[in-house]
Amino acid sequence: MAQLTMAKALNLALREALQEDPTTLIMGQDVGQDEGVFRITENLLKDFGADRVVDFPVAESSIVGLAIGLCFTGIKPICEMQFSGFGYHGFHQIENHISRFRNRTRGRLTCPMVVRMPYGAGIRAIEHHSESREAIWAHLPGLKVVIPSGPRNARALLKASIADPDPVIFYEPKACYRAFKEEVPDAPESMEIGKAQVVREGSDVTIISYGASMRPVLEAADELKDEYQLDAELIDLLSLVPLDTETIMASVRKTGRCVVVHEAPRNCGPAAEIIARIVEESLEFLEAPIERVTGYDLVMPFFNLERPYLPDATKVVLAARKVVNY
Amino acid sequence: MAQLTMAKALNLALREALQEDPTTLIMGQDVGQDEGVFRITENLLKDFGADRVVDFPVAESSIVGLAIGLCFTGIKPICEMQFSGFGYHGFHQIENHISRFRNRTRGRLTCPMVVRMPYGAGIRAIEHHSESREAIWAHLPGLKVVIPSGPRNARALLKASIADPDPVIFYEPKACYRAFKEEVPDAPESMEIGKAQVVREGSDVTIISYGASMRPVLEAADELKDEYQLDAELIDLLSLVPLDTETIMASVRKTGRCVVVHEAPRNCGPAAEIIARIVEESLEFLEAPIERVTGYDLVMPFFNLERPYLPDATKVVLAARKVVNY
Amino acid sequence: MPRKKIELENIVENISILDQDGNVDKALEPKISNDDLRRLFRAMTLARRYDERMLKLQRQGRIGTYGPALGQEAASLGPVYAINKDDWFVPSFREPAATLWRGWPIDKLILWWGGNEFGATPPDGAHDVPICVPVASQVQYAAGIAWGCKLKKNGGVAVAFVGDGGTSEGDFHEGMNCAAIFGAPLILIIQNNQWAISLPRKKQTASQTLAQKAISYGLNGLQVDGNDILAMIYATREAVDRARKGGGPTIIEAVTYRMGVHTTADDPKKYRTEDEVDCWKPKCPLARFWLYVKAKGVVTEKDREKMEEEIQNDITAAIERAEQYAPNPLEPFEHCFAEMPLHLKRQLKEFKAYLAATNGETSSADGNPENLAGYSKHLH
Amino acid sequence: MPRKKIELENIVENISILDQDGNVDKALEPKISNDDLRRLFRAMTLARRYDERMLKLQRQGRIGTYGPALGQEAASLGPVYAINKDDWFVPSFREPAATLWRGWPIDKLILWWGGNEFGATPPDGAHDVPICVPVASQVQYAAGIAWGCKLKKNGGVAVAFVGDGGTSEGDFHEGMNCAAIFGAPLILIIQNNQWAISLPRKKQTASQTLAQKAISYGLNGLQVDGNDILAMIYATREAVDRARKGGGPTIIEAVTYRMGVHTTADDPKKYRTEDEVDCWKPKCPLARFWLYVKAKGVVTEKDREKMEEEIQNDITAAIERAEQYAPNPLEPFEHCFAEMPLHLKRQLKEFKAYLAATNGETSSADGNPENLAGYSKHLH
Ligand SMILES: Cc1ncc(C[n+]2csc(CCOP(=O)(O)OP(=O)(O)O)c2C)c(N)n1
Ligand SMILES: Cc1ncc(C[n+]2csc(CCOP(=O)(O)OP(=O)(O)O)c2C)c(N)n1
Ligand SMILES: [Mg+2]
Ligand SMILES: [Mg+2]
Repeated sequence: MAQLTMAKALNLALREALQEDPTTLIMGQDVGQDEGVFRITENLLKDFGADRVVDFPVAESSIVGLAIGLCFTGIKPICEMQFSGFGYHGFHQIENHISRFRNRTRGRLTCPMVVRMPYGAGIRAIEHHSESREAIWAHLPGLKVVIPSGPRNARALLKASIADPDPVIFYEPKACYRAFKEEVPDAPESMEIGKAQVVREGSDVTIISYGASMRPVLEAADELKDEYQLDAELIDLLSLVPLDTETIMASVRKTGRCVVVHEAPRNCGPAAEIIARIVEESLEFLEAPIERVTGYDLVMPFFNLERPYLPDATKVVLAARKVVNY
Repeated sequence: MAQLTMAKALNLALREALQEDPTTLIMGQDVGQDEGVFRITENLLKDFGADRVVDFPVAESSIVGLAIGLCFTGIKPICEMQFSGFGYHGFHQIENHISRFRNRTRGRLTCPMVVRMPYGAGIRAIEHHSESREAIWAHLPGLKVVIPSGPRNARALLKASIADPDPVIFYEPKACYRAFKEEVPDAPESMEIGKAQVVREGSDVTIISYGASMRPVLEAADELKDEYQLDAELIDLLSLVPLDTETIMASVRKTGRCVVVHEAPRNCGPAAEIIARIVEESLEFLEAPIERVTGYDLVMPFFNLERPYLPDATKVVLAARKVVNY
Repeated sequence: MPRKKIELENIVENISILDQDGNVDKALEPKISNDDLRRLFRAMTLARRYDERMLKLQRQGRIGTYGPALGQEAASLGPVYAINKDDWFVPSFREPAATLWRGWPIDKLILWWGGNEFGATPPDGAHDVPICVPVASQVQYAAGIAWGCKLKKNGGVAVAFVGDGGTSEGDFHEGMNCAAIFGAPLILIIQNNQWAISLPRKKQTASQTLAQKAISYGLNGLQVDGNDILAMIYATREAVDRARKGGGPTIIEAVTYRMGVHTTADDPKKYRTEDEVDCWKPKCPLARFWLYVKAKGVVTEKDREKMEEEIQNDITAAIERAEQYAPNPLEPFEHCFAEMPLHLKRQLKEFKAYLAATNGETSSADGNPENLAGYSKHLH
Repeated sequence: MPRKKIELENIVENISILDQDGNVDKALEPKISNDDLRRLFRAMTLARRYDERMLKLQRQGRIGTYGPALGQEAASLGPVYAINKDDWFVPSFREPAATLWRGWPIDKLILWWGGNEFGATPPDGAHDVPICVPVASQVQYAAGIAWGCKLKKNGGVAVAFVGDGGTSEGDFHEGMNCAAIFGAPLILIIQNNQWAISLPRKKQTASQTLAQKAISYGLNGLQVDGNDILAMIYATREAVDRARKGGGPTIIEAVTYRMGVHTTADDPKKYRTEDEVDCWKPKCPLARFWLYVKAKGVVTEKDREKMEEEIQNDITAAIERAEQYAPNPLEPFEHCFAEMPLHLKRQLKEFKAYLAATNGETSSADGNPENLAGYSKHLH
């Protein structure tokens, strides 16, 4: 057991993968000599060599595009996009090929790769370094979309994603990389992709979120409890595809009230999907409209203004109280 | 008044735009000499010359990327992506720049361009020529997303999109290009972007759709009426951003029951957003869960199998009856 | 410090061996066994006849839109002849000659154009990728495959194809730049058939040749007569040799011509002259190769007649098999992920209920009933 | 038909005029008025001092991450000196020298790095685009701007910048290929500062020079000593001349060096040696230009001292103005579209309610309270 940041926990998962599976390979900009701009690949070039940890030129379409070919030769690429904001350069390779090869060839040629992308705001970074676009990946059939929220699940989910036979978009909340530490077991640990976690039980309102937004959600739950005697049940989705609707329904059927929280813009975002599923499966249990605490449908402001544009505890508390007092 | 196909109606709108506004320019693959692979740009090169109707190399990122620069010099580009399936090559230019320049420069540099993209299935075309991904564009703040359903509104909406001061993704249901004709007035006609149309009034159930799916919806409405004595109210959205929630709410509050139909995959798709908005604004009026008749969350099958994978009248009727009989 | 010209390490060369009158440059003539010459000639003939038959099937409405490769048989066949079964073949969409050579049954090709994923499914153990629709995107995975061979140290190389139009795409540039950096054993054949649908070669790029784009990646460029199978084999062999020895990628521009339509949805009369097409007719790769094998005595007139007949029969039999193929309508659900997740299981249930409700028939928006009887047998 | 070398129409040349010891190639020396030499020297000095002060501000936490351009002043300043105000300037992100020359107030630059769109807002009437973050994506709109100038027949040209690393991107390739096809009056300066964060030039591409990539687009390539402002001006003038006459685009590789960190978030010791950096120190563009203007008698030691003082004062004043700037928190709503659509009006209402509820204070996930008092004044 060690107290690790998410950055260290991800590094641990990568190290384990390189150790356990000789077919794995890490590729991305500055992942080798520089050990990643967020130091997620610390010591890996040194310990595994330049054939396993590859410094890539500034060509995102190629990072994922070449990874497809590596897969066909039996290599398991773990790609890093330096920031999710540059992952769009490879959007066509992901949509046109990575998400489709299994279906196209009826399982003969597949793309069991992981594409790690740091996403989200909160680190006072320049433009294009702060948005959240997980919904666009979740909308593309054939991709899994996994989003950890803390050191321990980050490590376990990254291991599971690397082991997965299908392409996984692994969205890392960069604001959490070094924000806090958690006990992470020494022994390798994995988690099933597609299972949400009830991180706090409660009966008054269900609050559903994932990734970086889990922190304000936890803060809000404390405030709801302390100031308003409200018991919120908190669900950490951990993956958007597959989405664990069973856990969602069980909770919403219990509380009858729900708030969904994410940084991504609202329109056609993950919260919309969650609400649609709740309507389909549990409408009769709903005692109030479901509130969305999300990014606005705006271009993310430059960092000097970003704070009030993000979900925070205050917004979650306002929404939860509105739902409860409906 | 002339009876025109959507292909001809779009051609008319383009011709009018080139005539009325000397700053307009059409650019895309094979739009000149070949007059477009769907013949939407028929006779335009001939009548307006190679400086106004530009044959572009096979470089989609450049079609939209260069268009940005043209905008800055006071030109109004009307871009054609040969198929929406190749628009993803320009995804990064659209996300990183086109949707953002106005905000970035506080209105000093803007991208008042139109990007036309034929989308959807139903013409027995090869892979990548049949999917619907309007939701990914709708999710990006700063873009408008307009989708006509018939010749007359196609012409009027394209005119409005060209006149719009903001970038518009103009998604054309290619299955409708030549499927039917409609009266289109001789005099120039425009339409406000962001207004839905109630194309048929009814009181039993609201069916919301847009684009190519309007045709099976109309068919279904007839069947619901003829076979089941059900009066469906049909809403043609015509634009996803802005979304006309006022028209939606008025109808759903009246009928209490709703089905949303589109070809795009379900997860995080437009229907999810519509349902979320209904829950937010009109939950108490809902008498049944809202049904989604959409593409499945699958890679679109090659064309020999595509038919049963598309929304059709049967699916809409099944869903509407389920909602009504709830 | 006078202004000075930089001497480039890279050069661009032109290669042609067998001319349209059957003359051969003996110094460059590649060694090919008589048996192989016969097989190659048969393969080229098969590709030509297959194309012709597909155009007919398309006119009869028995397949969808078809994109023929008439006139490009040598450019596509030569390169794959120069590699081994275990090497990789990465096509664009105009390489039926190469695909058939690699052992794909004719029915698979027909079924691809008939709208079936079965036609995109490589045969068992094949190191082949199916047709790629998004122009030039295959260059990226081709580079990845070649790089993978190098990392795996399995001695393999990859031969990949792209069109002249495809060189305008960013994927071409990035893929080749990366292949060169990583020393990937990749041989990229640019099938310069002079047109990208209606866009002539001159309007695709302002560069004098396509081969010279190699210089951008620190590579030598080769411009080869693409209608000359001997030159294509010679050039590819040289590149394969170098690649296997760790010499990295090569770009070969095969100068050829798209004799037919872009696809059957296209009318080339709108954008090119009959004269231009006529100019290329005497350069036919099949006619030229015939002169060669005939002169060598490797294939006689009689052999050829027999060959032609066999080929037509093979194609006929393949069409029959293809037309008996009934897709399993549930397969898209089964192959989206390795294991079907819950949401797809639910959507599958919905889909089955729909199929059941239609009793095997579904109506389309344009009113054409489509028989689903073939599907319903898969429901149980 | 022997194998033959193709003679290429394009060549790659090297240009350098003013060496590090102050020697000048008189044959190539560009004509520049004394007044302009003084202005240029002041501008280069300003850029250097601005960079130094920004690094300090960053260390003091008064701006965000900062990406300095130390050592690249000549490569960035020379090209914009060679164009007119009405021509277009399209930067990457390492061109403060050029941006300041174009007339952007220093405070705007500071505010950009402080996280304010105000810093990305071009001054009135400027034909300038703000900093571009996604590497090489600006090549595309630069090509579009230049093409637009041609279509509008307004005689304008565009000077754009990209890094060495940026040449690996598809956007570089597509943009330059299109610019060449359309004969766009674009001058693309590749600031080859030898590094793309931690990736050395050699690992970015296997080509001998970056200038030779021009050959891929049918252009001549120029490799210029990027630390020599005279050579940069000479080369750009030639390219601008040609472009204005309809001769199309030019690629200029400016060979320079990133003397500092990639950004303040980066530690170059991890990937490059002090020796390498030391090698470049004597090549400093500012020191070199100083030798030149001093020898010409255009700037005296005394002038220089005064200049330095003025510059420091200007920067100090700009920092003060920048630190008084309070962003209007509602602006993101106002500038997403020309007219605010209904859904944003509703979200704005929600946002205002939130701001009101926080009484001008909001707490962050990491517990740091952040004062929003500055914001609330905009609420009424
Ligand atoms: C990315 C992409 N853009 C556009 C298309 C539509 N399209 C199909 S073939 C083609 C022309 C390709 O020309 P070329 O590369 O020369 O190949 P050829 O058809 O001549 O074999 C185009 C534009 C496509 N398939 N993919
Ligand atoms: C498309 C994209 N990918 C990645 C990044 C992250 N990034 C910022 S600068 C940089 C290196 C750029 O190198 P170069 O083009 O040589 O410019 P320099 O920083 O040396 O000025 C990278 C990879 C980015 N900004 N944009
Ligand atoms: Mg071609
Ligand atoms: Mg650099």
